Amino acid sequence: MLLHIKELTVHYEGAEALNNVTVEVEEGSVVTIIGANGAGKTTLLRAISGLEKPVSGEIWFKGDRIDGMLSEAIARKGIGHCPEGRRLFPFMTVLENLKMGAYSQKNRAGIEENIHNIYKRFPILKERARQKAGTLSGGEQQMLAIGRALMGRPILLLLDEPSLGLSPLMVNEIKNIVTTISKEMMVSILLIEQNSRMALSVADYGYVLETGRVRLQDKPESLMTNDHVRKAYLGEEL
Amino acid sequence: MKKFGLTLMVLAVSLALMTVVPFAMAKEKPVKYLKIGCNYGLTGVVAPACIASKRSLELEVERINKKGGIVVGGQRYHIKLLFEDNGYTSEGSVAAATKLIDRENVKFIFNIGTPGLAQTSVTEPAKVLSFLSSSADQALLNKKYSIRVYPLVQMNDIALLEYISKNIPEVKRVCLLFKNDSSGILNSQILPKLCAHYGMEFIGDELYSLTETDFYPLLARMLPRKPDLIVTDVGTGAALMAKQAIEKGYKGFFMGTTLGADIAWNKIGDKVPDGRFLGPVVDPGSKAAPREIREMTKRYEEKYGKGAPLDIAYLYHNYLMLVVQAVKKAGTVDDTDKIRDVMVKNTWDLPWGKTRFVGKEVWGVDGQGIMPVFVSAWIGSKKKIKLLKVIPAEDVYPTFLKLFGKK
Amino acid sequence: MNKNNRIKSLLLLVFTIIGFLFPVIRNDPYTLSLLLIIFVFIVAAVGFRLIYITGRLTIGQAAFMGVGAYTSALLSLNFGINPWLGLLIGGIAAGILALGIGYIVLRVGGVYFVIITLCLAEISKLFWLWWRPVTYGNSGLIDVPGFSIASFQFGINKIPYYYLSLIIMLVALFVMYRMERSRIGIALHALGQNDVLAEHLGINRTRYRVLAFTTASFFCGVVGSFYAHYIHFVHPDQFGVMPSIMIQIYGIAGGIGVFFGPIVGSFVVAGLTEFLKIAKEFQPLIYGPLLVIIMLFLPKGLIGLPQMFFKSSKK
Amino acid sequence: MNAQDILAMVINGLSSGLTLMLVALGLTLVFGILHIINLAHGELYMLGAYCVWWLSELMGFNYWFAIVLAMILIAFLGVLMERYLFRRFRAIMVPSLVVSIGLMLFLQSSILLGTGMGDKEIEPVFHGQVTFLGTSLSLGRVIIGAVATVLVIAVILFLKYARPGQAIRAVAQDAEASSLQGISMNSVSRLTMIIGSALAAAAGGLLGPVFHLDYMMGFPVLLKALLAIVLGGMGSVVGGVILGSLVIGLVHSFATTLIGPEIAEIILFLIIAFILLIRPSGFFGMELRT
Repeated sequence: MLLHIKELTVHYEGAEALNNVTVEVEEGSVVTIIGANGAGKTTLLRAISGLEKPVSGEIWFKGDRIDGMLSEAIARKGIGHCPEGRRLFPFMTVLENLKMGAYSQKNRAGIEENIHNIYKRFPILKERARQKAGTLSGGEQQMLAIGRALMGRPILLLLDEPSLGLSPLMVNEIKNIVTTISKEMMVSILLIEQNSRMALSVADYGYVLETGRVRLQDKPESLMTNDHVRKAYLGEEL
Repeated sequence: MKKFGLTLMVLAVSLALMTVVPFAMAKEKPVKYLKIGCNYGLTGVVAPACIASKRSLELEVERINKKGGIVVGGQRYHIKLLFEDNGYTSEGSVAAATKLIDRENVKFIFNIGTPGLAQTSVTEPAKVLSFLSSSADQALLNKKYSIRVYPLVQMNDIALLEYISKNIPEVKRVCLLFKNDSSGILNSQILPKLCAHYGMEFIGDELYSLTETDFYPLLARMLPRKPDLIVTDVGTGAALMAKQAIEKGYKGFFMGTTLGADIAWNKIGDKVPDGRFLGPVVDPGSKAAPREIREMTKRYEEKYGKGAPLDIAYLYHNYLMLVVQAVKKAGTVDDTDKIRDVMVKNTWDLPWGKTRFVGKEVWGVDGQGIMPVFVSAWIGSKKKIKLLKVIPAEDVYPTFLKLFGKK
Repeated sequence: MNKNNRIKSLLLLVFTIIGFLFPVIRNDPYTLSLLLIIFVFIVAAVGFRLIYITGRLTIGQAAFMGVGAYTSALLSLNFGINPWLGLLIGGIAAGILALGIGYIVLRVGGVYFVIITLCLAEISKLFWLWWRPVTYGNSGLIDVPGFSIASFQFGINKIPYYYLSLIIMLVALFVMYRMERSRIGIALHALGQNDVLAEHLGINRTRYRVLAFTTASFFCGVVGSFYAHYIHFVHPDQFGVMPSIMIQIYGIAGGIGVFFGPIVGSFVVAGLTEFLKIAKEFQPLIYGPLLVIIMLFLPKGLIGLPQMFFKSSKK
Repeated sequence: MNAQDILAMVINGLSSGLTLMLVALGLTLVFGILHIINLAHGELYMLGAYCVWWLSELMGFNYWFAIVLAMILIAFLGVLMERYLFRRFRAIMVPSLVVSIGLMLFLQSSILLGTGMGDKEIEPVFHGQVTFLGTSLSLGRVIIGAVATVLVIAVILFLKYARPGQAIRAVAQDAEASSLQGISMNSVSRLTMIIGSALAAAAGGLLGPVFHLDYMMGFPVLLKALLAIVLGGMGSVVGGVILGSLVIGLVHSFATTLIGPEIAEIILFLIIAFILLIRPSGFFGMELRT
């Protein structure tokens, strides 16, 4: 078990955002959490990364308990977090953004090689290397955000709404990227999406989060046939 | 808890201070005391002068008391100084004066600086003698119980300009560059008249803020008008200004008109050619200084080390000696009407020289003590103040009356 | 009205009665002179908080005290205007100035507003220093007349001044308290919580902020004018950055989250300053660290102290 | 008014702007990372000057060595301040204002009482004047301007190319996102305090011989530095501060020379207030945090 969240309860601005949530991520798998706005998805990712302090519950990563650790330490343990709204450093160049992603890496040659790999995967970033991140388009920014998260050579990548605000073409692109990362780079992924159809199509396992609780969990195929999921998240008329 | 280590340490130090300080202060036994209140800004802008004055006055009082105090009307008194901090604010000054009068029943209050003038609203109705040190012209105005034994800016200006007009004939064009305190304001009012009196041309005045350190822009404004003499004070700021003026190519003279530290003159270092900076000061530690002041300086330095205080601090020995001599002569320590009467009607031998009281023609009351003016020049190459001349008050006062008496 | 509120009003009543009876119990001019200055600063500090709840932190309130003080003092010195009238005119002058400045300045938020108000305090001080033909600059205005009723002159002892400042304070506090508890107050709090949301709820941001700013500054002007006629002396240094910072310390150290915070803060911090005067020139060495310690242990201000005890006893 | 006079005004303005820059740069760095207005920053400048006085006049060290040593000592003090005080108040501006005022009072008073009442003086190392385009300047100021420029360029290069420098910029732009990259918030804020304190100390040490030592010398400089950084855009990492400081110096110089010294300060403050109103994020607000 790579990541094990046990009965996690988190308060956000005084209100309960997560209630007794248990989530597991196997090594090498893509796990998705779908849910409506305000269901607590982002809070869950923030809690994993140490940005929110849980009230109760435990988070285990690679056999170590990580809740209560500083977020920078969690990042160094191998959890890459691609946060909601991308959160790039807007006044730094694309290259500098990537280098910041590798801040915990000490090996200079390794960093260079990493940058090289990322450029290979996202050629557009190489073109824009000297440009300020704030001037990129939405899709480019998302690629840079993912690229930056990958620079830290994560074992687990947390993706928060990567398709938000992107054109259908770009959404498809993101889908491919997620698949490639998990299959070729052997990185486990915890994906959060409002675009449930896309999310379930790439995932190995899925959770449905509603008002801070896990309502359903199953293989994507079974979830896709679940009436509740079809009605509430896939927009199908029954 | 380790996080609080530093703060706990600070707390401990503070507590220690809080317990030690009151103990250190309450050691004397009540005999008969002549109480003198000192409404000082021990914190705030004038703290250095006030603390220095506090220390030097304490030394002096200790000496007097050791000799058995003073005898007034057959009764032996020890002198007791009561220091109250006013934080250099008006409300602090009023509160401190109120405390001294109502709690300690003092009849004499020393005060330094302009916001302290606020105390007169308390001292006048209470008939408490208020000893002021602000150059503000209104400080004495119709105030019966206010006394100022402070070298008047007007007197200093007259003495210095007279000396300059007689000995340095090349000075023709005069300008004023002064900090914007009450002395500066006064100077900007009186200098045009004085210059006209001595046949010099007054070419302009600029007052700068007290915290100014960079005078290049100001000098770029004034120097093109080609002054021969820049009138200023002798404090640190003015020394800085003088230094920068010379860097900017100024070749004329400087004239300081208030008291100030001798060390401040060191700022000019070797920049000002010898004898180009004149002022109404005397190096308190030098042979030129009056004997009492010289001894005082020695005692101060023995106790508190080098770094002599501003001579304004020593000025308060004038006040102390005035009170001591006047109560002896009046034969009372609490009839302030009588003491004031005796004070202003006699001539006193004070540390800074013979002093008598004048001012009825100007302020409606005889509250201003005038004393000799020391005309000195700075010998930069030796870092020394050379006394050029001591001009008795009697030589200066007639001119003062002629120019500034009530119209 | 719930129980908590009843206890609060009862306490208030008790304190008000103590305030009124104090000179009878203890007619000590010195204590009275301290208290009445504390009252002056309480008004300024509560005003500081009134502006703060709309989400704007100001370090410039002493400037408006200065406007009130100079307006009233100059009018009474030059035109013989009665100080009682001057009290009102001083307040109105400060209020009008705040109204004008507020409409421009309050659009700016965050740290920029802090600095603008800092500028404001410094400008006002520099202005009084510079306008020498009228204000006498650094020499200050001397012999500002005091209050009188018919032929009775205030000032022989402190009692009339004490009552006057007590009444001014109570009126100012009453107005500001009612304002905060009214519908306006809800809008002000909403502004402080969330600017954008408040706008969506139909609250005109600038107008409400200006209202708070003007009210606070009006009372600052009134107490400033009182200050001038009580001290009989006005000096630019009393209305610059440092006094503004003192007002802010009273507010924050007392607890800016609660209406009574600045009141407690003024009493405790001013009392502390007074107590520390025994240390003479060493006072800042203790006072400074004490401020640091208060903020370290009570980031929400002194008003949080009872809460802290309450919490720890509950555990 | 001829070209010569205008040139003189420009040179005077630049010379004071350059020295202001060192204080302002540190202040803005600390604000950008910790989001507090450190009102005691001026005291670090004051302490720097006194430290150099103590080391060079009393201990007899070489002036330049004394400056370097003072920078280290004051940086250490800055680390202590960050560790025990400011770190707790990161992004909590209200109590931190009171904390920094308390600190300011304490530091001022300890210097006043600890060094005696008399004036202190650092013996100038450089004597003589330089005439530059017809304007006379002291050699000391030219050297200070040069050293200040070198220091500022060094800081800019550090922020631009060194990894810890880039981390400072990253934290200033988005602290949370930085921590997700494994950047340690605490070490960045410590580093910032070190740079800020050392720069302030350097400014104090450099200006000591030119101006005078005074226990209250910090606050006026702090006020001007605050103006410079709001002008440049608060928290702007480098860009605006340099321009902001120079503009402050130039406005002060021009207004003083053309209109007069007292009104110049009023004009200065009015201009800043005006600029903030039309450009609330500062005139040169470029690298504002998001």
